[in-house]
Amino acid sequence: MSILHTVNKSPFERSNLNSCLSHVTAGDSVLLMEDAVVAAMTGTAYADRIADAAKQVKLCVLGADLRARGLDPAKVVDGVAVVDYAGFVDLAAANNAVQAWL
Amino acid sequence: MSILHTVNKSPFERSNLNSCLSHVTAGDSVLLMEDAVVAAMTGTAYADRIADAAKQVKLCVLGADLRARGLDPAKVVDGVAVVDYAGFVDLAAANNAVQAWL
Amino acid sequence: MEEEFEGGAVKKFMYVNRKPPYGTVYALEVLEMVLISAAFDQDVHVAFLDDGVYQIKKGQDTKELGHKNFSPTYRALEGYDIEKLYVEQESLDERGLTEADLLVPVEVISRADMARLMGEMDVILTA
Amino acid sequence: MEEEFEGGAVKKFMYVNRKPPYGTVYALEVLEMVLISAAFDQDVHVAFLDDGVYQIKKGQDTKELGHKNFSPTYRALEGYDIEKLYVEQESLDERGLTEADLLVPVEVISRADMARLMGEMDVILTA
Amino acid sequence: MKFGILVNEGPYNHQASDSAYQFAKAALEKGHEIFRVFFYYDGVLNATKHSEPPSDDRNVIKNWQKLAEDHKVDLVVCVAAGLRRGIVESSLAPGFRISGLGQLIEAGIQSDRLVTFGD
Amino acid sequence: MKFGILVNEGPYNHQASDSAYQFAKAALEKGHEIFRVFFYYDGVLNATKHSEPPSDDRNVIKNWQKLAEDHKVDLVVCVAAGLRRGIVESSLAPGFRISGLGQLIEAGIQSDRLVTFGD
Repeated sequence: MSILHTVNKSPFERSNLNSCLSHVTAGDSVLLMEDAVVAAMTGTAYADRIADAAKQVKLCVLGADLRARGLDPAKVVDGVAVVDYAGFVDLAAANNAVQAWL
Repeated sequence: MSILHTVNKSPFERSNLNSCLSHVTAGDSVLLMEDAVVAAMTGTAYADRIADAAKQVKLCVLGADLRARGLDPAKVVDGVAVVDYAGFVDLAAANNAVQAWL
Repeated sequence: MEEEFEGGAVKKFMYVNRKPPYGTVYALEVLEMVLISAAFDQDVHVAFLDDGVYQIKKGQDTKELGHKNFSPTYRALEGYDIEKLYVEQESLDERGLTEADLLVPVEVISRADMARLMGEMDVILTA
Repeated sequence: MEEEFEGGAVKKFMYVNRKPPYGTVYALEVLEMVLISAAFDQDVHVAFLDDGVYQIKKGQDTKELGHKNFSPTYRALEGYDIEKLYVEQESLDERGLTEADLLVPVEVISRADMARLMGEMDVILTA
Repeated sequence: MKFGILVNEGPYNHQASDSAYQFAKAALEKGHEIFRVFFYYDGVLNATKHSEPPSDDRNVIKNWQKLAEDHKVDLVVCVAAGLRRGIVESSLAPGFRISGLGQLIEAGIQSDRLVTFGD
Repeated sequence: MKFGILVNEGPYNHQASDSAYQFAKAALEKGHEIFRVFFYYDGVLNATKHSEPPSDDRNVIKNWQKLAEDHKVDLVVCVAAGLRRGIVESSLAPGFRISGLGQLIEAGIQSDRLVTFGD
């Protein structure tokens, strides 16, 4: 049993991502989407937290949301995978349930 | 010149209150309303931050929003004043501008 | 904790509450969702964590706001056979609350146990 | 920085942007508000702090989302005589951004100076 | 003193409109004037005539209408924000009117204080 | 695989409805089935027939309608959430239908995965 966790808000604005990351278990996946994609970038005050998380769970980010915000998918934290909407669908299918951290 | 700052979200959920408190200047007032009233209570992980802030600025909380959430106005952090909507109006009138931290 | 899987259609549902009541409508409309789900004979779990623990704080009085005080409805869930209410210990602690502050009987569990419980669910509904 | 106070009707307006673009509509509709205000000959200030600094990040490309890319409009503000754009240094730093990442000329100021500037305003609009 | 009020969110989903209403009522009771209430962003949804909340809850739209009736408060809905969200002339409850965003800037200029309520 | 989709927020103010649409489109393109899209909370506002966004932006409501037309996707609006917010039969754009919250629970039971999009 595994969960795909989706997070859609910036960790600078809300606690969703922290709360999500403190409730993941081995084998889970986390998708950063919408405003949460800012968390995936290198160089931010949050980058170390993301690098750590990427060692525990499969960490993904939506490329379309990165590009919309002028963020370069080539500069995401090591261990974070950039996916498209088809990849989002695959993640939802590959896990047993999807939990949105709203 | 002084500002009434209003904050309406819980500091456990959002960074609004932190952001507000790092932008107040001497003589300003801060009103905790709606979901932000949870920050006014003693015993929370946030209480020390509030006690410190109450030494720098006039810190108020809306009693109606406390009571709605089952929070006892008698148990707010020292230095925090409980006000009603008429008190909110007075605060808005007493300062030169009102800034909502949304 | 054993479930009746007759008919093969019983799923584990969890309703996750993470927001305080009244500032937004989510607490109320999640509760309406929980009540409806009672009619479907599913295995219903209701979780309160983060600011969601304020939803079941005792002594809510909304007269001045004009909002409907829907907190007594949590006590009525038992009558709909919805009895699996879970509250996260760490969320209570951070807010200076204890089980005695809650208006309905719940099972208080650790964050780690909450994470494990989430992992057993088929459907997780959040707002 | 001196203002024309002829007629007595010129007020200091500040539009405070603290949210990223596209996840919510606020950035776009605040921008529409800023544009309208140009017609009123007020003393307009536009501030970007916290996640608001992402609104003026270079290189936004919204084709895949289907959203309108409204970021070029920030560059058009100058044509409306809206030239007082302020960005908070600490907000850039926390996000690993520098002035070179921004698509429009701005004045980068410290958090303390931003707080002082807010204190000089007559009307502060946020979303 | 003259107050302008900006409501950024729709009814029920957020408390913003309720808080704005309570503030306006308290200001009027203290003898202040409400120059205008402007509804922007999802705030335009407060003007719908089709809202029928459960009878045991407050009626957010009726609260505003009564305030407008009793105190001649000017309730203005942003035309552009309304068009995005499906609030047009035919959807308006009595007491509200549709106009441009300039009416908000004017409220900022004419009022002694502009107070914003949002999410 | 069968997907159910829950949309918690209205059009334009939040990206939730756009993200849900992109997810649904991608799932259909990969050969999956969308059992139902359920609109709850402010999500009911996606069903309005009166929305007229600027012509240089996407049309959120039309996107859903076209998906329903092309793939017979069931678009269901919660009756109780709609009544609060003024979304009733007469406000509905073609392609949407109003029904009870039970339709969401049914989508949770019948779908292999239920995916939620919100604020």
